[in-house]
Amino acid sequence: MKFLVNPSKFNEIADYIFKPVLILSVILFALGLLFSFYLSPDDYQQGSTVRIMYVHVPSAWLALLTYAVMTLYSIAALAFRIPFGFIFNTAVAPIGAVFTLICIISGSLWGKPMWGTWWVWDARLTSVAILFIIYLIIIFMNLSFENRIVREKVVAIFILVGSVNLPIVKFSVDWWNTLHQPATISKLSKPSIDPSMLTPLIIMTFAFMMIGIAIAILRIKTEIISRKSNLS
Amino acid sequence: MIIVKDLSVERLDKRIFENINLSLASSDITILKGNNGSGKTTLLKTILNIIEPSVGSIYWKGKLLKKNLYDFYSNVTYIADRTSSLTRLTVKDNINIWKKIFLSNINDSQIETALKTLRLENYLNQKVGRLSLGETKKLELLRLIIENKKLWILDEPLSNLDEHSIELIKQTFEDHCSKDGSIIFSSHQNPGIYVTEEINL
Amino acid sequence: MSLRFQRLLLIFLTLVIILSAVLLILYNTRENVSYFYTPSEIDKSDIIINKIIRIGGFVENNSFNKISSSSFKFKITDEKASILVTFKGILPDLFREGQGAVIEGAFVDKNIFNATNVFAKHDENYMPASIKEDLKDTGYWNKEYK
Amino acid sequence: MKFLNKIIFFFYREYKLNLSGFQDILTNIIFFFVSILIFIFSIGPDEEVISLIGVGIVWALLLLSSTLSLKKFYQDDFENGNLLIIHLNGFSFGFIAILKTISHFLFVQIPFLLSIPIACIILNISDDKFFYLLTSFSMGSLTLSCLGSISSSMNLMNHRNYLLGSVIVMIFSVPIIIFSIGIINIEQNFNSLINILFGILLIVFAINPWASGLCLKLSLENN
Repeated sequence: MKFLVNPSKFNEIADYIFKPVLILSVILFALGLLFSFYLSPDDYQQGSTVRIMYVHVPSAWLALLTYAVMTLYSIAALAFRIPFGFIFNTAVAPIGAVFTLICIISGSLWGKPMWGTWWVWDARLTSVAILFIIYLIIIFMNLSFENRIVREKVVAIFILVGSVNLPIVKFSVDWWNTLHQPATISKLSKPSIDPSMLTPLIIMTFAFMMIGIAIAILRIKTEIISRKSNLS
Repeated sequence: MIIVKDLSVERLDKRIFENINLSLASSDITILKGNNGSGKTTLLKTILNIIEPSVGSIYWKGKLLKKNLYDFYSNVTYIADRTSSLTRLTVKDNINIWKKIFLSNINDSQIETALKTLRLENYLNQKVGRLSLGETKKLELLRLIIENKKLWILDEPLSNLDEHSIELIKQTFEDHCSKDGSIIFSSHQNPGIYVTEEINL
Repeated sequence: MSLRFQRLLLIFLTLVIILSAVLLILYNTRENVSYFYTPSEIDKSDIIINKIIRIGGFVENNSFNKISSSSFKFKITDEKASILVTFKGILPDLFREGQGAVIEGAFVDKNIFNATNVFAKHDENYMPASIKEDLKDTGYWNKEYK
Repeated sequence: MKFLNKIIFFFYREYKLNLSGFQDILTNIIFFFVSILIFIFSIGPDEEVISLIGVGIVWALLLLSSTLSLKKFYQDDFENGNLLIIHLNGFSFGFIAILKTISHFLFVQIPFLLSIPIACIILNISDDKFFYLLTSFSMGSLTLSCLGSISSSMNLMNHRNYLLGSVIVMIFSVPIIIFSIGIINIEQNFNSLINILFGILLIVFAINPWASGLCLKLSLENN
């Protein structure tokens, strides 16, 4: 587990697993697309528009997952003085932003046929929009401080303050009976989704995750190298 | 009073200064010498517990500085190289604010005499922004008298002061030491003040 | 009071404040901050004419009739009360009887609600169309199955 | 007893600082009223529409005007070293953050609170709505001050892109605006909404000293 914390260890593991992860993600994507377009049935209500779900739901999960991991790394970096947390934050913020963007675009594409509008100011949608803007602010902050130490720590503090929005996104559907439907797959109850639709969803989620990890590895390595070289 | 044991501070993996040792008893004066950017201000800030030293520790009255920070702060006056008085207000307002904030029990006559000696008495109702650099510096140093704490930490107190004022500062330093206070100050010229210890950065 | 004790006291105080605030919010959101009213919540007495509100519920079965190509009349119910709704415009393709829907508009008079737009509310069940056919053949399928 | 005096005299200094620059507070209020006029001219004078969206205009402009004075929080004291002197005077950084937030509330938000009645007359907002607006803003303004303190302490060392501070305040104030407008528009039991707004105020007020304090300490360290 050392590689999660120590940059040099991370480099070793990263070189070792980068190729397989990339290949795996390509395979998973191919499989996922195949499943979601041909092998999975139409929904009894929505017909084929449900297939957008196979992009919308994984990107939503991963957007929240990346933010949660960034929060953990910020806590580790600030409380336990692990510098790798700062490296992780600066490297992974854009990836989270892209996932949130995919989630918002696919969501509104799905909303038009299903709900009748592109966008409705609904609890879940507003909180996801706020999450996207928080990601943007994190990226802008990384660009606008000259002093590296201040930049890292202020970004970490901002991530912690912004993490208040995370539970709001997660539970916004249950708190306010909003237009967005409640969680389909909650670990506790039996998921109210048919297995034949669940498999492409799971495959696509892992495909997204693999691509995210591959890009994250690249960005983290460049960040480590840039820190060693210019000690800005 | 203050004992500093082989202190060193690193900033962005660049060592600013290393194993500095200093022991300051009451009625001592220490001068930090070194050209610009050699870490004088950083050392002063480390002593003030603002900057975390990477190696070494500082003791105040025998105990670790971090432990009795409150007591340390109630006995120290810090004057930075920048003018900390509020430039939009008049000299009188500034002095008034300082008197109130530091709960100093100094009466007006003492301030009058101090202003006279510093030749600032006829600028009382002028805005600090209009004073010259030297005059604002003297106004800063007036705060030493208002707070009258035991330990003085000064950053470049003698910069842009004229001959007369440097003489005056020497005088106040000696008075302060005679009343067994102690002083740490940094300067890039050598002012010819009697100094018990010297640190070259 | 030693410094460490003061620091712990502050941390403890902050956590107590945050915890009570979260409980306060959770308790209140549970209550009634509803994005829309259900038909039973709107009792006939305090209807305010042409004040824009949102009503959510199910489209009552066999209450849906098409007046012209783009104007419809149907009833929104939540098994306790039902409201007659007139609507001009394109209905989302998810909209059908027995389906949840949220409508936005205003009351024209005592019991006719003129909706300006209709959102079909999708519940969280995903089920392939094929299974729906089998269920129908075997008679399990009943009208209320959402 | 000594500590209490120090706090009182801290506010005396803030009072001197803000009241001497009286035109700061006035410019904030003038900005508020001029932007209301601009809204009225752009929307057109008919009473019906304005009274409908009046509350939204007032709240949005109050938010914008309170992000105007972010620079006055710590930036000036930080640059001329007063922040360090106040810290050396015995206040911890978290405590300085609380005092600064309260002083910002007193010297910037209270004038806005007083200017709401006039704004409501201009926008002919009905009386009961005016009362709800007052209650929701009185709580919302302290939350905005806390958010302002957090965002301005984060942006002390950020010389290039200072607008980020107001973006941060605006983003975190979305729930505040949602619930305050909710209070004003829903006539019946709105005390649950007031409780939520109070809950948000508590959370932000509890987070403020830690977040701002840490950022102040950080900025002083790496100045």
